[in-house]
Amino acid sequence: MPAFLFWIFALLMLIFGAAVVVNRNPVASALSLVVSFLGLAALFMSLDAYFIGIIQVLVYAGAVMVLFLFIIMLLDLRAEERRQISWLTSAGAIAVALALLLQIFYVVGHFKSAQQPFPPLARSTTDDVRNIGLLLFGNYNLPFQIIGILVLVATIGVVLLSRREPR
Amino acid sequence: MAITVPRPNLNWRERMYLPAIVAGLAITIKHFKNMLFGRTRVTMQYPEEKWDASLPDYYRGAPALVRDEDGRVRCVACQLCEFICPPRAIKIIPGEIPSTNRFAKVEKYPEEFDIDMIRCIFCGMCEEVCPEQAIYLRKDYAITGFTRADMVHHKEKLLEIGGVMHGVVLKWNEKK
Amino acid sequence: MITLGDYLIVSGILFAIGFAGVMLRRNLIIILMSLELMLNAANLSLVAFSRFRVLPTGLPDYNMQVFVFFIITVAAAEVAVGLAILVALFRARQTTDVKDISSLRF
Amino acid sequence: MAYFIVTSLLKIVGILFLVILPMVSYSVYAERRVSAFIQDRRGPNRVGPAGLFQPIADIFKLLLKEDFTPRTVNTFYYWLAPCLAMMPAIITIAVVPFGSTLFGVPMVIADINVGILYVFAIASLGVYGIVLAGWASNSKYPFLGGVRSSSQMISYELSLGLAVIPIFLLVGSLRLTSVVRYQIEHGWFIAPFIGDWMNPWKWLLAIPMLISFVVFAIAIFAETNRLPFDLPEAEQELAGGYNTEYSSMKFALFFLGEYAAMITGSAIIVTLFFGGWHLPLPSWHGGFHWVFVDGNAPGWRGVIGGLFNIATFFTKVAVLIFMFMWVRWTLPRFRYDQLMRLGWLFFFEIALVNIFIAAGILAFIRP
Amino acid sequence: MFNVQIDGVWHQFPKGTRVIEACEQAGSYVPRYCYHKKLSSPGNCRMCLIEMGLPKLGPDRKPELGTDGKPAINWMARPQISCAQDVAEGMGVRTNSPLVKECQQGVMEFLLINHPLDCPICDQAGECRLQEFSVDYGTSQSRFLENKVKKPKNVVLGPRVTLDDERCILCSRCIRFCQEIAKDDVLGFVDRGSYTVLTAHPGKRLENNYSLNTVDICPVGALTSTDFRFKMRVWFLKETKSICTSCATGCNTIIGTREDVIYRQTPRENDAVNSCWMCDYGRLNFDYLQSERRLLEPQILSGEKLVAADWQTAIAQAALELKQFSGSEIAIIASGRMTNEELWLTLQLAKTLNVPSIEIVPRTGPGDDILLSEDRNPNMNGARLLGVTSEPGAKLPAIADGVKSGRVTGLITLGENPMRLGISAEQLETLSTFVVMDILSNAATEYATVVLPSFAFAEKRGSMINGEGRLQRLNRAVRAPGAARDDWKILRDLTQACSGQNSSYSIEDVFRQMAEAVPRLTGLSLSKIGDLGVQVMEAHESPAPPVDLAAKNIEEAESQRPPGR
Repeated sequence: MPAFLFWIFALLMLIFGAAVVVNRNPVASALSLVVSFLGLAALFMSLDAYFIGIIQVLVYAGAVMVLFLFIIMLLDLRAEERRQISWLTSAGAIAVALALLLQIFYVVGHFKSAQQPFPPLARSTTDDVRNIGLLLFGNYNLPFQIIGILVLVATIGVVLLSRREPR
Repeated sequence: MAITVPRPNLNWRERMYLPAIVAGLAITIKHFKNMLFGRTRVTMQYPEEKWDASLPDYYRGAPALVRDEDGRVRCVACQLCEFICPPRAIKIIPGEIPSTNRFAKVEKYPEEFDIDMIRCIFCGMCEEVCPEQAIYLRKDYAITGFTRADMVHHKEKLLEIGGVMHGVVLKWNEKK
Repeated sequence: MITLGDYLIVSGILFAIGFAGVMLRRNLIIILMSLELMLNAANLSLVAFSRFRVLPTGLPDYNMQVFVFFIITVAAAEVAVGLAILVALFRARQTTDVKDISSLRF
Repeated sequence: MAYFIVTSLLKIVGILFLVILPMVSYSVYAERRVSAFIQDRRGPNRVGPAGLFQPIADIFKLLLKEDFTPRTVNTFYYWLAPCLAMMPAIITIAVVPFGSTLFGVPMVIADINVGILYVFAIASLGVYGIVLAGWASNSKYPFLGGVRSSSQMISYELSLGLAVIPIFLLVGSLRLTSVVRYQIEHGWFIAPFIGDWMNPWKWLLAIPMLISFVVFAIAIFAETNRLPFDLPEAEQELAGGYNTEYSSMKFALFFLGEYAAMITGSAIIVTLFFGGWHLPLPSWHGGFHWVFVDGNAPGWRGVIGGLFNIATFFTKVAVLIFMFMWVRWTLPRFRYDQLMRLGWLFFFEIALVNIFIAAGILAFIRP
Repeated sequence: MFNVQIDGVWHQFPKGTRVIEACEQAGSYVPRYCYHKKLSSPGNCRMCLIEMGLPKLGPDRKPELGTDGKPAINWMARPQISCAQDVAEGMGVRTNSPLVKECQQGVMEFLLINHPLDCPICDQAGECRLQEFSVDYGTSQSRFLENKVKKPKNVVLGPRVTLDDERCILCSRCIRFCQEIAKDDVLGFVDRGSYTVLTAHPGKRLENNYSLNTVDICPVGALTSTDFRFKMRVWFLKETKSICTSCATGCNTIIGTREDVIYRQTPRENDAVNSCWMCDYGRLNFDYLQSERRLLEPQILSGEKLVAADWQTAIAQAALELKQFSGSEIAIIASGRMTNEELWLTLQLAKTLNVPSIEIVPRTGPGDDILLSEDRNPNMNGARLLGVTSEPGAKLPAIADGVKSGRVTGLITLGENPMRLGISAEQLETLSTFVVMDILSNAATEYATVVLPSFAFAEKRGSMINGEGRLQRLNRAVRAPGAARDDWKILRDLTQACSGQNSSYSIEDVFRQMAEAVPRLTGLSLSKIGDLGVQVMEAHESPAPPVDLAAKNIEEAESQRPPGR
């Protein structure tokens, strides 16, 4: 993938990611997050992970964020009015985030492999999906089933939570 | 009183809905087919064919002002139609008939009489309320114009549509 | 030339943004979104590593992609539960502001 | 590389401007004609012969109307929404193979290995246009339309995705061209037994495939907001729903987006169940047998074959579009709770069970 | 107190109450044409017939008691008119017995015999007693087959009143009004029987200043106002309670408007001010609201010419110009036609600018003993009470001299024409700042540096104190044309622009501030004034109106037109 495409999608993702945090209006935040996820999906594709990229769009942009939007609209959340910002908390939060960033920069800077380009891939005879699927249903069979149970439990939990209390 | 319509009890076949859906699709495709092959002929092709000849007597088209046999505008600007008009389409500016006029006895006439045909709903209230039998709903139904101003019928236009009305009560002409 | 380091740094920045969002914002729904940002930052570095570690067969290391797949699944479940809790909270309190939801029971 | 880019661009431009967009506007015309015929009317018959120039007149009318932005809307999103509504339907077309080959160029814009997932992913973005339109209009009916749309989309995407899994269990690849190839070799999925009448396995396979088709087609109806599932725009109760506050070309974009989605949906159904661009022709060349033409034949036969395949594909799409219209003018709209019940308690389960049936057939009975 | 039985229920009424009034108070309305409570009762329409009875007296001259323990009543055989009879002890009245109903139907039938059926062109239609009672008490058809009597139509009785004799039902209210209230005996009946007509005495015209009250009290459409005739049907009129601002009397009025045009003003009953009447002068004084000369948008002097500006610019310009002077260089000429709220805000403006010379222009005219006051300023007492002036007009010569000598370089006139003070156009031209707030343009407006168009009396809310010291309320009947602005808002904005401080946001706020500062107004608010007003000063507190210096040396360059057209 050409370098400029990487930077375009990376910047898209970061700028809209920041917009999620900055925007006052929940709907604008949610839409920024969608765009950010689309950028992320493009980055996944640039790493030859087509299946993950598409799943990213399908699950996040297509389902999770629609759910977010649905909830925002259902609760009719309006733009927050400007509140008094607690400077101490904000400064603390930003400081921690910056420290985290510095740490990452430092670690990546001292990580030898990080300076190397990606090795070339062999031309695959089978689909991405098939390879992942084989692993998923082979090596990771048990975790996969556990995840299935987890999703089931989550579904039941959501149904119970969102049921109105009988009066 | 609220009436609860009982829901029909459906058997399992009916509850599948599929036969009903297929039956419905069959009906519509039959209509489609008949129309396609020109076997159905229901609608009237409006600009070419018109139903002017078969308009019923009670048809309510455009409202219009009428004159009586003496050529007097029957309206005396009492403004009752302006009052009764549900969409407030009528606007009247009354005037006084000069004493030299042969109808000076009537004293009052409409100086301006506008009906906004964009607003008019052809309800016929004006005709019903008129104490002078001066306004009638005629059979004109295709009222068109290029601007909103065109769609306002002024007095002249209304009188042109209305023409002369014969055989109505002539209460201002009573003999001495 | 794009290196592994670039991806890792981008992923790190995204994580920091998400972290800042969780710390700074008080709207529960935005906090949930920021959490998603952080999870996805992790996904990005995982996929980058997966692409970097090419197996002898010439294919990327799919183990990490499977891991990402799991993360996405769990995150979706987490969002569903989180939003359900949010709706329940909103019904009780008519607010999504964490400052207003400070008591242990309703 | 340059050759690839040029042919891709040609395909994009050709398919978009020569086929899809005219098809969209003419499907609007067709809709009006079909509905008129079903209701014993004539439909548009004034502009040009049999009203064939009606779409052009419509376009001019829509372009010349006042583009009105109400005062209370959220302007940015209000303008963004129509664009978002039109876009997904069009970019989904990219992965659908609409012909075999022409001059050696495969007639698909992007033959990617996660084809059907791409379709679902992009189709699921279609809801944003509607939700945003409803929200940005700052008006109650559009808002209700938007909210309805978001939950409807989520509910029916599940059945949509689950319904096609049996097909990919069979094909073993998510690539849409592979699906078409498989059908050319093994018979169309809607009726795999055709041409192989004596094979009981094919007959058995037809059961899950038929269920797949029904569930998938119905889910596509819901995804494209067509009656009987057009809850988001329900004219009678929501006054047009999410597009109530729109006028002029912005309204037209919603309108065209809906028809583009319908075309895309038909194209995918054709690809998945009706053999794509495949149509065998009867031949008497030394006794009766089926011949199959495609773009791989040498010389002018290849060109004719390629063009014939493209024509076949779009004819099938047109027939399916007629199906869409036929259903629309026959069935009444569902109530909202009925829609949800149908999606979650009926189609979702059917699709799940269908996967088990198909998997069982494949695992235990496959010859 | 007398015990009176009305329709079977016993009530108590003070001595001297008319039976017709007693019935009304008891809730049984008796129809009437000739009877008017402010006039004498001739009893000639016969519409108010009732059945009446007196206590049945026993042999001992004591009332016999009925089975219910109340006095039994000896009903009279024939009906009586209720308007000419006072209540008496033990009296019984029946207002809806079969006999009374039959009488009412008969009287209605007689009244309608010669009455033309021209309701569609009659201006009284909609408020016509004949229409109302013929629905309530009459029969639905006419049995009259003969020809109706023809009488003169369209008779010009006077400059403002037109008579249609055919519609007259000979109730004589107008005759009695002229004799008893207007003290100008001009009307009378001539001829006999069916041919009786109302007319003016030979050689006389109905032209006194109260002639239009006859139109108000005429129960049918016989007397019509020439001004209002054929202009508008009464059922379209939106009625707003307000007061007349043409003199210090402050008659209570009802303003009839339709679509922001005033069609008529009629008196509203208020026994403390104007009884049921008002003068023609005030009644017809509303035409100037639609005048050609109406100022429609704020203007500022730009170079040599006045150019239209928006309000912000005009106010900012005025404030900028005024702030460059010290207070002693500015003079404010306020008006006695301003409401209390506006005068109060004018005082605030004067305080902000430190202006000592602020004065009201007196305005007088011939008055009469009935309603019209010599003082033609409606709110002179308000100006006195608020302390805008102690002796109206006293400072005017000083201001005029100041302008003439050049000592005053900034002049603010509020609804007044400085030329009335003898200041000439040349002198006005020398002023470096001349802010005019007015309704109509006049000769002086041309020399203004800032023109601020304001509201007329029917366009604004506010309060005024009349010559008797009664605080009354103006209400808004129409919207002002163009960009004209409410006076109090202009003054508030001007004060704000000069001082930089926010003050009030509604006229109620202004009144509240005023009520806090002025002891006489304590505890009052605009809504507490009510429709009938509140007495805040004693009548003897208002001295005779001051001499109008200006009236002699300038012709009436005024907005108000003289009575009569």
